[in-house]
Amino acid sequence: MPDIIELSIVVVGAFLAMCMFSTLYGKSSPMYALAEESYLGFATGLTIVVNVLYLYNTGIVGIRAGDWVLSFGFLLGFMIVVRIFPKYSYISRIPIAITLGSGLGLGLRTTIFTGFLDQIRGTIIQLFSGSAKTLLYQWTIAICVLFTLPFFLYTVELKGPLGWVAKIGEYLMYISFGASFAQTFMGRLGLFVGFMQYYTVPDWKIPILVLSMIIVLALIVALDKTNLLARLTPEE
Amino acid sequence: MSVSDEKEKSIFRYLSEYDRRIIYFLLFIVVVGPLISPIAMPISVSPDSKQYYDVLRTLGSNDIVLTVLDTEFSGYMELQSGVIASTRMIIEKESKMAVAISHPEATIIPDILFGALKDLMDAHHYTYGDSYLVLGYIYQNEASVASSAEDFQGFVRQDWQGRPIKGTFLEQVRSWKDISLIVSHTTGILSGSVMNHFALRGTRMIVNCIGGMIPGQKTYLNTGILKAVLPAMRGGAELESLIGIRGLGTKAMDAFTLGHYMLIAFIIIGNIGYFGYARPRAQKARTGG
Amino acid sequence: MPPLFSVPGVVQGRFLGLLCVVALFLSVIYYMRRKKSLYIRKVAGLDAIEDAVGRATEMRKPAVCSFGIGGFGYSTVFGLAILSYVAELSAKMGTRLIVPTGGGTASMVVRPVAQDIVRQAYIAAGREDMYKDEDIPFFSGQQYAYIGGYVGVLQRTRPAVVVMVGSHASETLNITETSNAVGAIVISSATSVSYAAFLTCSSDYCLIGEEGPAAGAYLSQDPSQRASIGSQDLFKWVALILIVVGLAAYNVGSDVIIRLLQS
Amino acid sequence: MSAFFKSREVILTAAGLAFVATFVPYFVTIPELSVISTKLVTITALVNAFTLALAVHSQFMRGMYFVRRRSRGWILKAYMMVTIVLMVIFATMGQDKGPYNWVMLAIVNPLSSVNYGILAFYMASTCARAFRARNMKALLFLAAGFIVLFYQAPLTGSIFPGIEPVALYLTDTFAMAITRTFTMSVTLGAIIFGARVLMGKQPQVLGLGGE
Repeated sequence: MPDIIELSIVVVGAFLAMCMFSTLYGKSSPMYALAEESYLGFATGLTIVVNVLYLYNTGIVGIRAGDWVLSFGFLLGFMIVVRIFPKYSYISRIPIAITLGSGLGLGLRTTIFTGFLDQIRGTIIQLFSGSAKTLLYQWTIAICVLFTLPFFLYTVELKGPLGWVAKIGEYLMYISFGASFAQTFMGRLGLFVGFMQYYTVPDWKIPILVLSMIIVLALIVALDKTNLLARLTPEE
Repeated sequence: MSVSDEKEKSIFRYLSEYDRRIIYFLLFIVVVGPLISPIAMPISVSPDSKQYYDVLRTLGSNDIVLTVLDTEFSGYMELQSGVIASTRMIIEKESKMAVAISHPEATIIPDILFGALKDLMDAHHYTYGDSYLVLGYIYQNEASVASSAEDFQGFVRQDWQGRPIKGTFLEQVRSWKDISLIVSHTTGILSGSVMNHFALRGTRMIVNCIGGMIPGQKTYLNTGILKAVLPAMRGGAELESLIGIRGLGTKAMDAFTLGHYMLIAFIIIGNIGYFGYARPRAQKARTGG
Repeated sequence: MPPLFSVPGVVQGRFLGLLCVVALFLSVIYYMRRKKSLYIRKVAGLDAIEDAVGRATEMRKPAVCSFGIGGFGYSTVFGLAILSYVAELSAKMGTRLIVPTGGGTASMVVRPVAQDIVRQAYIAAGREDMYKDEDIPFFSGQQYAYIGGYVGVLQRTRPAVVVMVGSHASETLNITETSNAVGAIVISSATSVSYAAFLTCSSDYCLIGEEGPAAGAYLSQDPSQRASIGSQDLFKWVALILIVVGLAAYNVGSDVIIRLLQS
Repeated sequence: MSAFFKSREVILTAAGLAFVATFVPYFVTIPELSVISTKLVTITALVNAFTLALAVHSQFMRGMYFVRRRSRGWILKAYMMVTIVLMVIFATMGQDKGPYNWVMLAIVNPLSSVNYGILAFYMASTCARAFRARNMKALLFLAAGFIVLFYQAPLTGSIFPGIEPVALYLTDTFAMAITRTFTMSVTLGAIIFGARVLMGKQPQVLGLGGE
């Protein structure tokens, strides 16, 4: 049997989880708000902890180790915090501009390879050698890429032969959307199954899960039928 | 219109416009039911999982593997069978392993993971410091990934507990070149950055990703940037089957099967309702009937 | 396969990438200087924003717009460009605009910019009194706490329109389905196929592929700005030609294009 | 001095220089430039961590707004603010065990998992609504989705092994090839957009909208 700590973790977790699931009922409820604010509060606390630790471990420890350049991070950081006083908020524009510039630089420097050149290179494939299956695969890939790229042309009117190519490209795109949707569903179902597994293994957790489900469902239905749901849901 | 027509129409209408909460309720039942009372349906192994297994099989005791837990705790729920099975293989091959984390919620995963593999680790004398290290939440952003790829020693000075990495197997890791394999268990937080800063330079990288990421990751697999992709929980179950264990992934497959079949049933029902009610009604409205 | 050539001083295998980015930048300048208005295909999702905000005004319900949960990458920044347009419309029409923020540690630095955008839009429309910091809530640096707060706001305020663009990730479906359930028009953006697959089903309008990043230029009234979209198409033609020539060459035994792309 | 910070040219120059400092070192073989780039991204990450103060300040202000007005449910907002403080206190008491660990296991992790796992429900209802053969596009969408869904049920592979090649054909060719086109489209859009921002054509995103 579990100790009291473990038991409390499962009881509180299962109950709050079911409160969160109550959003599926389609109406806002105090149970959902309880779960939402609990998560929001603790998650913000977690964000504070993570960032303060980052400032310490990367910033302070780094500066102490002689990496004085990092003190610019603190200077620019203070310039941003000045925004708390709206009158001086313009001071924060420089650190924001630097962050934005380096963010774009960091992203764009590799995306040209992974997102463009490598994708062209990957489409240049053998179309006349290999097994029947390989040929089918290679031709399909080449056709899909060549037919869907024109669909993404925005400055040319898609009519005539180009229009037909783009139309076929659009159809091919919908086939891929269907396949992709199904794959994504598998993933999401996996998340839910995995979560439920956490509350059904080992066996002693099962009654807690089932009871939490029944309590929250009964509560929300009862509140809804007695018109208390709207009156107890927080305002925004 | 006859009475039977009226009745038939109302059935189609129901099939077309039922309350979506019915789907929600039934999905709960078909998932929780088999988890409480397993059926043990058989499964097959896909080529993707086999490829992933083959990459892990090439590892040796001199290799250094960087395992990246690039997931929230919620994502771990889907990835865990693949995480445990992959780590099991790394331990069996006695390769050195460093665990890096890219989300604060994942910081408690190493405890759960190594707890689940304790017996195997004891059998292979796989000990902390000598065989593996947990670096903790070191990947907060792309900047940190870039730093570790370029100057590993400058970036990683200590482990999760604050103990210096000097004197451990990680001392020989200077940059991306010294990592034999990256195993990224990912929901997509920073796996793109890891790929850009490590795999694109030449580090071998395999990915155990959530279902929604599979098509995207396959593109990188096809261009050779990634060496293998393990497709989510089902991939985890298949990897378990390849290494001959019955783990969490295998046990979840009944719920998985029933969840999919339920959705297929609803698609069929929806289309019966559409052709029996919604479509004729729309046509009637168009023709002014 | 070895690269076709390498350039001294440039890391091997990266010259062509650098060249492409420089060429793309130059082509933007060229198209914008040409001052010639260009035919641009209609993007239904972007055209629908104005009507949707108008609907919110008529129904006296708020509009919700979010720009994502990432840091200053291009996807967040184009989300901000669309937010700016939605904020201008909301301010002009006197509609309350709610902008949920947070969801990622890296997104915190983007939040002040979003505040500036919304505040300046209301000031420019002479409705400064309508701007409230409380309408730009911060829902922590954790993705799913953010979504909990976002869904809560949607259920309690029941907006008439939800514009969810930029660097959103898997949480998109929580937003679109809840928005759908509360009767809001949903305009979303997808920069990957898997998100496009379900967003096209669950949104009223979905901006796919580059429609998001190009929104700023598309929505601009200035023809030279709109013309910058031409450089995107120019490079798509380049890609098409490279693929066709590369396929032809590769299948007659020449790997010159592949080696060129690795240069 | 304030004119300097407000100057559009200064802001654009700062963004442009930061871009060049991170972008160029990746391409050239000068190790010193790489160091500059790495330091700059670390500095910007530190700056980002500082913005936490603004975000949390704003979250407290919002909470207080509801509490002061005694809006319906204000007690939950007050509770939320208390939990923020509690979490920080708990973290200072140690992260391995104790209350911090309890909160992570009992509250943060389960609720994170719910908000992720709930997507299965949303996908199911979207699917049941959208997978209807209304026209050619919808029919293709439905057919491909149906086959892949059917294959993905682990039992199907054992009963109808013949479905595997068809499903893998769909996912490994169509889904993969379209992802490729999509990626190219987005990449080009992103680079052009980046150019426009750095040229000052999207001033709003730098906080210069009202200038």
